[in-house]
Amino acid sequence: MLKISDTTFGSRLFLGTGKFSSAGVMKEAMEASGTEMITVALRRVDLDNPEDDIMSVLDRQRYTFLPNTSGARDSKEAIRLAHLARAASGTPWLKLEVTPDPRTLLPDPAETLIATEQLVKEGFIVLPYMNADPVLALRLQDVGAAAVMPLGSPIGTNQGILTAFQVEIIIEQARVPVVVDAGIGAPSHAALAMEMGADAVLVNTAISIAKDPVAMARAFGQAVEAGRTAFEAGMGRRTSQASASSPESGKLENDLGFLN
Amino acid sequence: MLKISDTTFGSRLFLGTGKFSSAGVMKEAMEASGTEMITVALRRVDLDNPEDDIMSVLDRQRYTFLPNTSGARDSKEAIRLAHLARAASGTPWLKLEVTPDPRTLLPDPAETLIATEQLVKEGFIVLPYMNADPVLALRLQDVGAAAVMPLGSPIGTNQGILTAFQVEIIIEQARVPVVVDAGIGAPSHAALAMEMGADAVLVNTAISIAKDPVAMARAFGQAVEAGRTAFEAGMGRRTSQASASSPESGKLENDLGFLN
Amino acid sequence: MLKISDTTFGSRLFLGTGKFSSAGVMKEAMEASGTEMITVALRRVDLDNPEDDIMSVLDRQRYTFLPNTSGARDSKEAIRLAHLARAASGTPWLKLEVTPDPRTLLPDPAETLIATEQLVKEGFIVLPYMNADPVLALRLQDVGAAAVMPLGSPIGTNQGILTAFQVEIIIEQARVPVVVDAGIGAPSHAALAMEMGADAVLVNTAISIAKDPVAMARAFGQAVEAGRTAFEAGMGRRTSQASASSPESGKLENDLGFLN
Amino acid sequence: MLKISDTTFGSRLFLGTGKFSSAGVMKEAMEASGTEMITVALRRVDLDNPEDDIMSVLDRQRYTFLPNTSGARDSKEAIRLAHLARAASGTPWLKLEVTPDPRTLLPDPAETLIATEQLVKEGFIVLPYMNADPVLALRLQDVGAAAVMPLGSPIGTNQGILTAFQVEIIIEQARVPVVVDAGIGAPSHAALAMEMGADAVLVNTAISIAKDPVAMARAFGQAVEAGRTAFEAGMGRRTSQASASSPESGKLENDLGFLN
Amino acid sequence: MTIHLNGKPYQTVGSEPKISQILNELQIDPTSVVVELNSGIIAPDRFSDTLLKQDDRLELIRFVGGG
Amino acid sequence: MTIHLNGKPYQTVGSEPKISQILNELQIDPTSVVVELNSGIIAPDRFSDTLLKQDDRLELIRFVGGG
Amino acid sequence: MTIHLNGKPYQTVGSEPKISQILNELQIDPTSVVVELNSGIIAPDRFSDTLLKQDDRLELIRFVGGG
Amino acid sequence: MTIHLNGKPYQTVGSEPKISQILNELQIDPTSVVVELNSGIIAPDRFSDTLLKQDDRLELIRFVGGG
Repeated sequence: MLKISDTTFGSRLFLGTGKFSSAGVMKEAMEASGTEMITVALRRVDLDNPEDDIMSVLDRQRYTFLPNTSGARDSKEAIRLAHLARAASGTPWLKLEVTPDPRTLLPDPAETLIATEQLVKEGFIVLPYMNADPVLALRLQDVGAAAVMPLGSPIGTNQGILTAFQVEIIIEQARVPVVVDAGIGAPSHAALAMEMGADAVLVNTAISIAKDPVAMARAFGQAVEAGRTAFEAGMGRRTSQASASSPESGKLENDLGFLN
Repeated sequence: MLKISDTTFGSRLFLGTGKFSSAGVMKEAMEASGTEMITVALRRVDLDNPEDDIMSVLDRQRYTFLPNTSGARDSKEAIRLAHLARAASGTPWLKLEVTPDPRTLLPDPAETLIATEQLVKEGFIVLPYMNADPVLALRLQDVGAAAVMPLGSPIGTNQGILTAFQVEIIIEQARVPVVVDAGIGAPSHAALAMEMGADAVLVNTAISIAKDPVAMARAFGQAVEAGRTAFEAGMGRRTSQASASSPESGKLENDLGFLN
Repeated sequence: MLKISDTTFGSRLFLGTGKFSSAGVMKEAMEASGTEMITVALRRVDLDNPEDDIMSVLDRQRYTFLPNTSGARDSKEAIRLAHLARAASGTPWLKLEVTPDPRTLLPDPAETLIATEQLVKEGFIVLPYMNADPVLALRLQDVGAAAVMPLGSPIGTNQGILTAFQVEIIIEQARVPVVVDAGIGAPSHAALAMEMGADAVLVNTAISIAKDPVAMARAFGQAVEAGRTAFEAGMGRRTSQASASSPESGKLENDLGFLN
Repeated sequence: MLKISDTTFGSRLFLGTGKFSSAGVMKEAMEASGTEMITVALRRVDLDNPEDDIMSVLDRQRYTFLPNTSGARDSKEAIRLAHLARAASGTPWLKLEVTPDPRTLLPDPAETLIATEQLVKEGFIVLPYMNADPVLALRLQDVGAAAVMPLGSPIGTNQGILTAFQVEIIIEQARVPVVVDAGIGAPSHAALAMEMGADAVLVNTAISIAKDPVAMARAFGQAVEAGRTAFEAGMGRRTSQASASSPESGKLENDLGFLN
Repeated sequence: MTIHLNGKPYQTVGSEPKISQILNELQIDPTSVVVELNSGIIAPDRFSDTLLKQDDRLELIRFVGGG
Repeated sequence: MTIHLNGKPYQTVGSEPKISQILNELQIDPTSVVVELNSGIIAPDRFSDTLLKQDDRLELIRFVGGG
Repeated sequence: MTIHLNGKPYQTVGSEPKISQILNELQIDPTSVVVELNSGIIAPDRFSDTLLKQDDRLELIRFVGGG
Repeated sequence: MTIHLNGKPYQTVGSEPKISQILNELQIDPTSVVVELNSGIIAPDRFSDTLLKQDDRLELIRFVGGG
């Protein structure tokens, strides 16, 4: 059972809430996915649509809310957003994002480390989004990150886990849960992350912009379960040498000797 | 719904029966996997264990049996095994394998084509195991193959779908179901095959030699469903350009302008 | 030194002559590449340009000409083209191509095998272009192919050696030279082929459609030499465990103990 | 022509001096490689071999020496080693390495940034070894790094450029030379780095532990030139669609119509 | 009276209005937003007794869909 | 009398035994095997009236686990 | 007289011309092509004494750039 | 007299020897090393007039092969 800080989760799939075509589709997708952890972002109220409030449509009993600091370009902006997020959510959960470059949306390792240390001291449960950097993962754990969220590939690219070798090292060395985030574009990517031993994955656009987001959410839910089950069931090694699944033929004789 | 020849299948996972530790584990794994198609091989009776008969433990109503011609090194041996298989099974279903090289266990394209043409004429439902060769796939369909079974990687290597670009072409051009066979070592591989548009996958050793074959069988069953669902739900393209899942930040101003 | 049939070659780079912007550029590129083996195709004379004759511009003493059978869709057409090629070139060298599908331009394994056997009997030196199929490679050698030419990826795609695992097996089992053909789009691909132990590579469009074909030809010539030299110099294995290039630090003490 | 700080280099291959079997082999390899930039490490004098001094065998006029800070686990140790290196070499060139984890030998992004900023202020020409982290690369350039040295894969693994997507972004955004370091195990890896647009590569163990280090050094020298030449000659794009190198066949008629 | 609301000038109805009045004017459910006044967060229970002054910078923030 | 059973010499109990007798001797359920005699398949309903001769090649085949 | 030249109808100048005449008309160097007449290859030394007849299928082939 | 040389105890020949004497004892070419005394770098031109005291920490460092 996945446990982060003191909370346990029945599902290892975290769901982002961005880019859904409607609140209805989003809610159905959440249910189909089986997720128990939902990310949300903070933005200025759209004064032209004052009633448009995502929290009014979500079941706060059913899901743990994980506000992110998307938009923050440095530790200062991220910390300010963290304070707003706590005030708005009433909880200390935080997905820390510090992305100075709007083009790549890749995280800043030094600023992420500074913000993590500060926010942990302030009592936040911090899950930092990070490049798949094994040393940074150790440092973030040293300053109290509740989990680490290495990226598989740049956000929104659907390229899967291009950072496999680094993620493997991060998992091997981890003292807290490892949640693979960003770039997971297909159920096979999610299953692979779990087979590698990741504790959870966060998926958003691959589901929300699918032609059928609800079916896709179900698919990801199944894939995460499949991957985790396989990890626990003990997968076979890759080899370079072929070996028959049918009984091997022995030395060759006349007739059906090739069967033996 | 998968349809091969005139038979429809509720599951897109085919299960091989080789290398299970016991008949009991095998039966449980079959049930956990949800499969409806089972492969078996032909061998000489072990005269020291005359009662040891796999068919006595399998439910012939529940599963379609797909005898293979494993051990055959050329079309002549394969055709002879096909006749024995039909006599033993009472059905025309056949997984055609012609593997002259015991080291790589890779199939012979020319002999496979010859045997397919002959056996189709004799009324067999032929599913040829083949290298992932798009032109060969077309030729096999021309002579009446009921499905084609391109390999992902050499049998037993668990290396997954190393032949992805060829399999994609085969699927694109296929007029019969495409069943990816051999090398599928993890649920993520099976999910990937389905996401690519394969009609089914055949898995054996990855399940039978897992530490917990029953759990692994369940995992593969889920992964195949997940991959197929994703294929039908319309997956997003891979891109090289990042795009935010949270609303994009606009131009930068004072204060929280970075949120906009 | 590369030897095919009874001819030795000082360069392991074979050059195709298609799609060059001019005869002058083509000749310069040939010289820059260091190649000694040139492929050409057969086509009907363009009656509007009766003087346009590639052979008039090429130095027949300097290069061995390897006519191909491009355009042939089956063994019959390929054999007919082979006869025309021999009549036109006065030599028995032949790159056999049988590609029934104009869309993928992938070779037909069965027809290629039939044509190879026939043409070898007629005294041709046959280098068949083939899918990277290890069993087919063995069969082609059995019927007398002077070399085998497995494809790296579909012609013209520049995707490199997507068929690495099959090519490795082909090389391991080869009794004749292995020439990697098609898909080689960068010097790094050519170097990789040679590092894997291939005997030569054939490159065409990657050079002829480069912005600077002459420089690109030189680059491929260097890369082929580099890869071959590395193969002979004995490359290190890939490992998953890091190891320092600087002397390892020993146990930690005060001061500079970390250096030891 | 490669230019770092105010120095230009005729070769884009940097050579590490670790793990050579003898000073003689090392010198020959340097010459064969064509390199003009050599890395060295600092260690306590071996009191049992007081004459064993690498600098006595190297031509200080011919090569630029790039001392590294290998062994340093944090910015403080790295800065101290930098001071010793400058005192020993008399030059401000420095390859900054901060690797807290002796198992993975991966660099610490935050400590590397701190040490770079400090050492640049002290007048060092700093080339930081770094994880392939695009945002970190920008930050290091902001504080005055003379070049950035992203890793291809963990040091000594020979796995090549597993970090290709990140390195591509780093190159795209770079305002200083990008030198790919670590994991380059074959000439094809070095050629690939140059084709991607890297300014140089650093190679050590792939050469020093080869069976024939001198030949391997020559191979890497050629491969780097080949890759750079190809980059400048304008490589073709990868495509998924095949295209013939021989003239395309037109519509099919009787006779040789397939040639047209 | 003019304040800066979410980075743009905003003309209040009365002078020195309370935050709660602004929310009311804008038809925003007070429980659905977090309010920042001149970079300091204002607790919901102070909305009704916090007066706004000329040129105050008021930010109304809420959760939206994000990954 | 000697026949070749699954590629090995086999001494039959009587002379010219029927296939059904051989199966019986070996305690093999006739419905669980397919029988080849001198490379020809013998239908189950002929087991009891097919006599074996000296040096006949008899193959007893059945399904086993395979992929 | 009409023949089929490289798959297209071709009007010869005279009747029953020799292959060498056709090549000459077309300004094609005889040493640069291989000639197929009604699917049979004609050796260069027979160009000057091989007469073409109505509806003959003549193919003039040569090498071009190819991979 | 005892100093700490490269992290290990070292018995000097005389008392209060100069760095140059130590290098000489050890047969180390002074131009081939960098010297740290109690964590401070000593310039080569001070080797001959820098006296070592009991328990001084002396580090003799030089370049070696590295990547």
